[in-house]
Amino acid sequence: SDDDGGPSASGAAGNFPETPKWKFSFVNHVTTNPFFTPTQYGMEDAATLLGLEKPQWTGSQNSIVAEMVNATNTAVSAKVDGLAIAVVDKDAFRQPVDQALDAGIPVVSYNADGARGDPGTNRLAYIGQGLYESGYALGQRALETLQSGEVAGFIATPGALNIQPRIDGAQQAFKDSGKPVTFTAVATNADVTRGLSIIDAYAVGHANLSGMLAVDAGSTSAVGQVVKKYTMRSKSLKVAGGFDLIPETLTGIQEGNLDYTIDQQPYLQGFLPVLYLYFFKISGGLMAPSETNTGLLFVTKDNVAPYQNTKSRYEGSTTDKVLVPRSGPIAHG
Amino acid sequence: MGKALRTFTDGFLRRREASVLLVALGLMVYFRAASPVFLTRENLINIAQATAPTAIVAVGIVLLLVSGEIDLSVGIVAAFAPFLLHFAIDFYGVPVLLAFPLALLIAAAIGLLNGLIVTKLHVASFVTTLGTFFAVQGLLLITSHAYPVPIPEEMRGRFQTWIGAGPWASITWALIIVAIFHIVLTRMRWGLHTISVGGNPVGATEAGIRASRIKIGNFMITSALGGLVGIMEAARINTIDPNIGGGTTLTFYAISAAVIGGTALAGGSGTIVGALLGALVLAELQNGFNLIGYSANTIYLILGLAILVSMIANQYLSRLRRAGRT
Amino acid sequence: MGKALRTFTDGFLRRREASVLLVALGLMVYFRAASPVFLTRENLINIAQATAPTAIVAVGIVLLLVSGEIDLSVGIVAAFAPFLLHFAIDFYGVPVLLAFPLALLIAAAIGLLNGLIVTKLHVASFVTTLGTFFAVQGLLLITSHAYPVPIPEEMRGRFQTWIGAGPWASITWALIIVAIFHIVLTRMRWGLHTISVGGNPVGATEAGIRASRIKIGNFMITSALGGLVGIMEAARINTIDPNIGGGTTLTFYAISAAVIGGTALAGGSGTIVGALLGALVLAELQNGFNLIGYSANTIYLILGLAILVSMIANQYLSRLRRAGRT
Amino acid sequence: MTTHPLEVIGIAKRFGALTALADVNLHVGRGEVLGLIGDNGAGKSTLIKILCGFHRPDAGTILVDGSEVTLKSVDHARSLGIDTVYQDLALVNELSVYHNMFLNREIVRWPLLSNRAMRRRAEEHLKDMGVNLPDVTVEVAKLSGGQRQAIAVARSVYSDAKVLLLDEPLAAMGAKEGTMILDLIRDLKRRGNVSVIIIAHNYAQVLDVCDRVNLLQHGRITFDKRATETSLEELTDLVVAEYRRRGAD
Amino acid sequence: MTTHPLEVIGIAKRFGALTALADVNLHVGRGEVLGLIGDNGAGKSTLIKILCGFHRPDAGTILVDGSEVTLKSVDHARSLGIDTVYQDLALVNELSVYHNMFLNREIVRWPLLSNRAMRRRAEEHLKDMGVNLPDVTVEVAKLSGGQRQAIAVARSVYSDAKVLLLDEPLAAMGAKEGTMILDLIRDLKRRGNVSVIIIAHNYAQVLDVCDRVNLLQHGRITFDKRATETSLEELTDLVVAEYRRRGAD
Ligand SMILES: Nc1ncnc2c1ncn2[C@@H]1O[C@H](COP(=O)(O)OP(=O)(O)OP(=O)(O)O)[C@@H](O)[C@H]1O
Ligand SMILES: Nc1ncnc2c1ncn2[C@@H]1O[C@H](COP(=O)(O)OP(=O)(O)OP(=O)(O)O)[C@@H](O)[C@H]1O
Ligand SMILES: [Mg+2]
Ligand SMILES: [Mg+2]
Repeated sequence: SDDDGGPSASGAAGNFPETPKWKFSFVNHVTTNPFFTPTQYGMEDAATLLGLEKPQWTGSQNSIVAEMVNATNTAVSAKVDGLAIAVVDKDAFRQPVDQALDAGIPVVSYNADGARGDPGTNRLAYIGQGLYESGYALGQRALETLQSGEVAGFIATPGALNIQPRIDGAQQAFKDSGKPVTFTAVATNADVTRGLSIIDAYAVGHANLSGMLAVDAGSTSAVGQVVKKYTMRSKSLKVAGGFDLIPETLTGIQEGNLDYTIDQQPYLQGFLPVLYLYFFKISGGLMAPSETNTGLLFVTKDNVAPYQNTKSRYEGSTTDKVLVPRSGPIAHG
Repeated sequence: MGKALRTFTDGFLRRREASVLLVALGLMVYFRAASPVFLTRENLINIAQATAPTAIVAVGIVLLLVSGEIDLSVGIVAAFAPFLLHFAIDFYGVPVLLAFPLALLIAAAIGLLNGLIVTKLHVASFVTTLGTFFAVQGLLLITSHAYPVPIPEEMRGRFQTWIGAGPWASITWALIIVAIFHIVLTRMRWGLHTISVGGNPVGATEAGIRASRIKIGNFMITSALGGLVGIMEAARINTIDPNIGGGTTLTFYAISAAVIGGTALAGGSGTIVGALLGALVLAELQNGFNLIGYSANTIYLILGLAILVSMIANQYLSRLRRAGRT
Repeated sequence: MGKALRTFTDGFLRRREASVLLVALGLMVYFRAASPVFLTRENLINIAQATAPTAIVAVGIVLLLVSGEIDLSVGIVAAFAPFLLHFAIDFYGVPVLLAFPLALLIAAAIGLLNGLIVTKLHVASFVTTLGTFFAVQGLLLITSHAYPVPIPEEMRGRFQTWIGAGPWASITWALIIVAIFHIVLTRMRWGLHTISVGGNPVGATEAGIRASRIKIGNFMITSALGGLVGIMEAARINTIDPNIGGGTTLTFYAISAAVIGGTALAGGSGTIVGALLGALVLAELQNGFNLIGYSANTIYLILGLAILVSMIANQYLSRLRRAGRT
Repeated sequence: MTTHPLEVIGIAKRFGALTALADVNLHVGRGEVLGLIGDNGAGKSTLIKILCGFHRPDAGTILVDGSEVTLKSVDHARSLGIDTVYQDLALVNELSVYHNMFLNREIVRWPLLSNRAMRRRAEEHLKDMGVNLPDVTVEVAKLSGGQRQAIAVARSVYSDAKVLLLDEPLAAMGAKEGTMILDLIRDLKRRGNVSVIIIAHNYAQVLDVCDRVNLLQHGRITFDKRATETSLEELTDLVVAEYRRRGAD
Repeated sequence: MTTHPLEVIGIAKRFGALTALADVNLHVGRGEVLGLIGDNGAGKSTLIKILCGFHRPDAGTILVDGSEVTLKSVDHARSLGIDTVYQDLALVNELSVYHNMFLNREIVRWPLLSNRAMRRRAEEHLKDMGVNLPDVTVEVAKLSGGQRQAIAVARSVYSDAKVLLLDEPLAAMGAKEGTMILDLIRDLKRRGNVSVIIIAHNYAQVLDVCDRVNLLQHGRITFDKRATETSLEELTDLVVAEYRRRGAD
């Protein structure tokens, strides 16, 4: 059902031929998580650029795999033109992906791609940065300033597939380093306000923490606030860091309460899959999607300013279309 | 002929479940009009698979609600049961056909614990099962290391298909279970006593009904059904995930299905067929709007409004029904 | 002297809230023994801040439960209210001292809607508020783009401190609200009629009590309190996050606090001071075990067992209390 | 023609297919006690619930002091001076004796309830009715059947109603307490302007206190005589006749 | 010394500070109908609830057919042949008339309930009691007060109990229905080996059906006479005396 059917054809984009108004579907594990707000802008922008319909954003709100499988199957039933799936479980999506491929629907994975070393599915390509790897990076970065002591890793919902691999990765990084670091995973809460209280309590009970890491947006900003509240930088705390770029986290970085936060460039995780699926469709499958590491970016006190001063679609902080100016040399290694 | 039809219509309208059924059918018509693929075989399978787990858990929830209790832990028992299966098979080499009833038995034992605390120590079931919810979640996360595992090799093939992976497997189970417990609730002593215990706790005891036994039994049934759903879903999605059931999500949906179907939170009255239809309504709503292509944020607004409209229609229909009753 | 003490003790033990209070105190003793920092000023602030939001929402929930209804949407109203404040201030330039009551008013309007659907259209409150839960969540996510914003500049400073950011601000609010509604429930007509409507719906109507008015009022109170909590928490965490309240988490905790405090899910009986103590017990448990430093997975097991043990002790104490009553 | 405090004409009420009341015409005069008797399920309570605004009649007219009214709610009927003791008592188990006794006509010193005043008055009332009760602060759930009924009766009898509707107010009362309540009713009557409709199955009591007796049968009033013109035997015959006749076969 | 179907010695029961029963000694003979009278709140219902296994006594002995038993539950008492009509009727509003009538002694054709059989028997029973009821399949919530009581009475009277405890079984019954139930009780007595303890406030009815009358006062049985040896006046005097005396002051 490639070139027949589909809604009315759109005007050609750029040098590309006229195409039907293809509709792609993104299946996500935490549909309402702010992390993926830029992803949704990314997929929307790519679709607009290419004259496609705005892709559907669906899946599960609480990383329930069965709901994601249902959403995937429904999308296949609805005969969408392409699928991007966050493959948070290597086994669950094998069959749905095969079914989609059998039905002629191209499938890529984004943000998560099965387990480490085992994608599990037969998706055409993966666009993103592994959750586990990003967690590993979180730990490695901490190890640059930390040789020993107690480290707490905060996780809002243990067992939830969007963040559990990150904390596993971080733990592994400490283990691999062989340094005398004790790493403790600490559960916070789906409710950010409750999470803050829990991190606060943990800090009160563990005055000699040398590291505080977090693997979700809420916990990360809360770590910053707790560090500030107890002026922990002036005590034994060597390192504090986490994920995502929500405003309070950026404030924490800027004020020096947090050392770094990891930006997984979620915008690209939405933009590129649309692009790849479009290329696949437009070329009759000749242009196969390619594996793409969307990378990860450490935001530190040095480079936090532009994130704070500009609100952009690329970080999710606004819906406005903005041209973010920059000047001067680009930092490099 | 006309009379036979009339008798049939009357008989149908006299049933309590009639109004929810009409709502479910109305939604079907609406979504078929909105999307031609709604009634294709594939999509009906989707709807069936989304209906089944909620409906099965709702069966237990109806029994509990009718007897005046509630169980928040059933969703986490659903997540725990397939891990029990996995431990038994992969670590202890128990054959799958033994491991399966064993897992259900352990699930039922959690229900027994709930029931004993509620009836013997008189702790409210809401807090009791909140406690077991957390405790079992802890056990689950500790033993599973909060990470999914593939389903055991031994489970694959016939057992997997038959228990949940077959396209119509889970809904078949659901229909069988609904049929059995519909009879239990409406045509057997157990059901009569369940209604009595919830409807008039003092009166039931005065009549010599042993309320504890009934309640404990219903807790065990609910937990066992939760366990079954967990294993069924693991088989269907081909993985054993600590987040099957999404913590309280499954429980929540099951309670919603029960209430939509006409079960009162206050106890003493409920219908199991209604709960099945309630689960169907929820599944249709979720599937239909997804099929139409609404995205996450919008879908909640639509879903919320659709629930309100459907339930207002439901009430209106059932008032019509009661008014027209002879 | 001894006699005065005895009278006091008797008077204390006669109160329904006595057993939960003993549990709360028992936990305090236990945690103080386990960790010397438990009773430091900082940690007490922390406990206070964790207690307050649950307690305030629980006040509304108690009123609703006592009158025989429930509200699942209050947690999402809590998330919505600070965004309303943000929209009013940052987009429409409304001064904060006007925007604040405005946000509470809109929150109360959601309660009004719930109440009208429940009492006039006779839809069960569980499904009604499930519907508004989803609908408001949709609205929230659409308008907020599912992304947190910093609190408005105008809010910072005095208002922020006073409404929630000050160390003792939220608990002070909580205590004031608990005190007011404790009096409303136990010493005013509204409370008497709330109990009547939940305890004997037919009887209350026979006595000429207008059940609808009472229920609608309680829905509005609950929603408004939810809105207040949302704004309070936004001020405290210094950011307006669509995830404040965690969907149903806040509601869930509030219901738990109410039930732990001694409110019956079945209606007709409840205590607001008890709910405050229930919230305190929950906050102590969460705080204490985190202070001790249990790791992620273990803490759920411990928490679950602790809830069970505390509640069994609670029941035991209140049976002692009743037996010893003169 | 004199107007009556309460009069109904052609009242009908159906529950689904069941016709509880077909065509009821009835009145009670000022300061009069009207006894309403009839078989179980005859529709007596249904009639009372229509008169007090709880049920809406399917047909018929209600006249209060001669003017037609549509009773919108129990509250509305109350505001017209009509107060009721229901057969099911309408007590809230969770509330104390004195709160039940003043339910929806609480004594208030705004904004608070005057619990002390209500407590004192409740104690007085119960004493006047000869009911011993350990303590008016206990929840009514714990009371005996007769104690419960006494509270429901006190609630209405001590209201300032002009028309009292009493649905089997003595059913659970002991011999002593029953006697005392009848004395109270006589007292109200003596003081003049309170009208009472009382339902009872104990015809001796009915004749003892009532001025007039009506029999409700087949949805209609089929018998209306002054108490002095009838007798225990006539009433019993009227009602039990059918059974005795059958028994004699 | 002959053994009685049911005898109690020294029964005491306290609720908190309130002593409901201080020291009750009572028995009922085979085929005997014992009337139990007393003021409201005297403890009659409490005594009945002890005899049927619902309450546990604080002190005292219960003898069934001469041998001491500890009644563990209502079910246990039932298995010993003791069946009860409670003052609160113990009906489940949500269930139909016939399900209520056979509650916990359902007719079962395993595994299913024999609804048809129960329906038929329920209709028969109600007819025998002179109660008209439109339909035995309606929920009892919708019934009139007397109809409800009839169901509760039928539940016990038609059980195969050896000892029947009837707590004000006629309170809400109409004159006709009351008469018929009394006839039924006489019938049971005539057939021989059913013993009955009946609580009632209508002494005419008590004297009509009972062989012996006991008065419960201040937690004790203070009066025990054969019905033929006492009279309506004596009983009334006994109970109402105090009030009349006070009234005479
Ligand atoms: N809400 C209701 N729904 C359906 N039927 C009802 C309802 N209320 C009463 N009925 C029926 O209406 C008839 C009259 O009932 P009602 O309570 O008025 O009788 P009653 O004369 O008061 O009898 P009793 O002396 O037993 O109290 C009965 O057959 C009863 O079953
Ligand atoms: N569960 C209970 N808790 C506390 N007090 C109770 C309880 N049950 C009964 N009582 C008290 O015990 C006393 C005796 O009550 P009981 O019901 O036995 O009286 P009774 O003789 O049956 O009166 P009536 O003729 O009014 O039915 C009453 O004062 C009552 O308030
Ligand atoms: Mg009646
Ligand atoms: Mg009694």
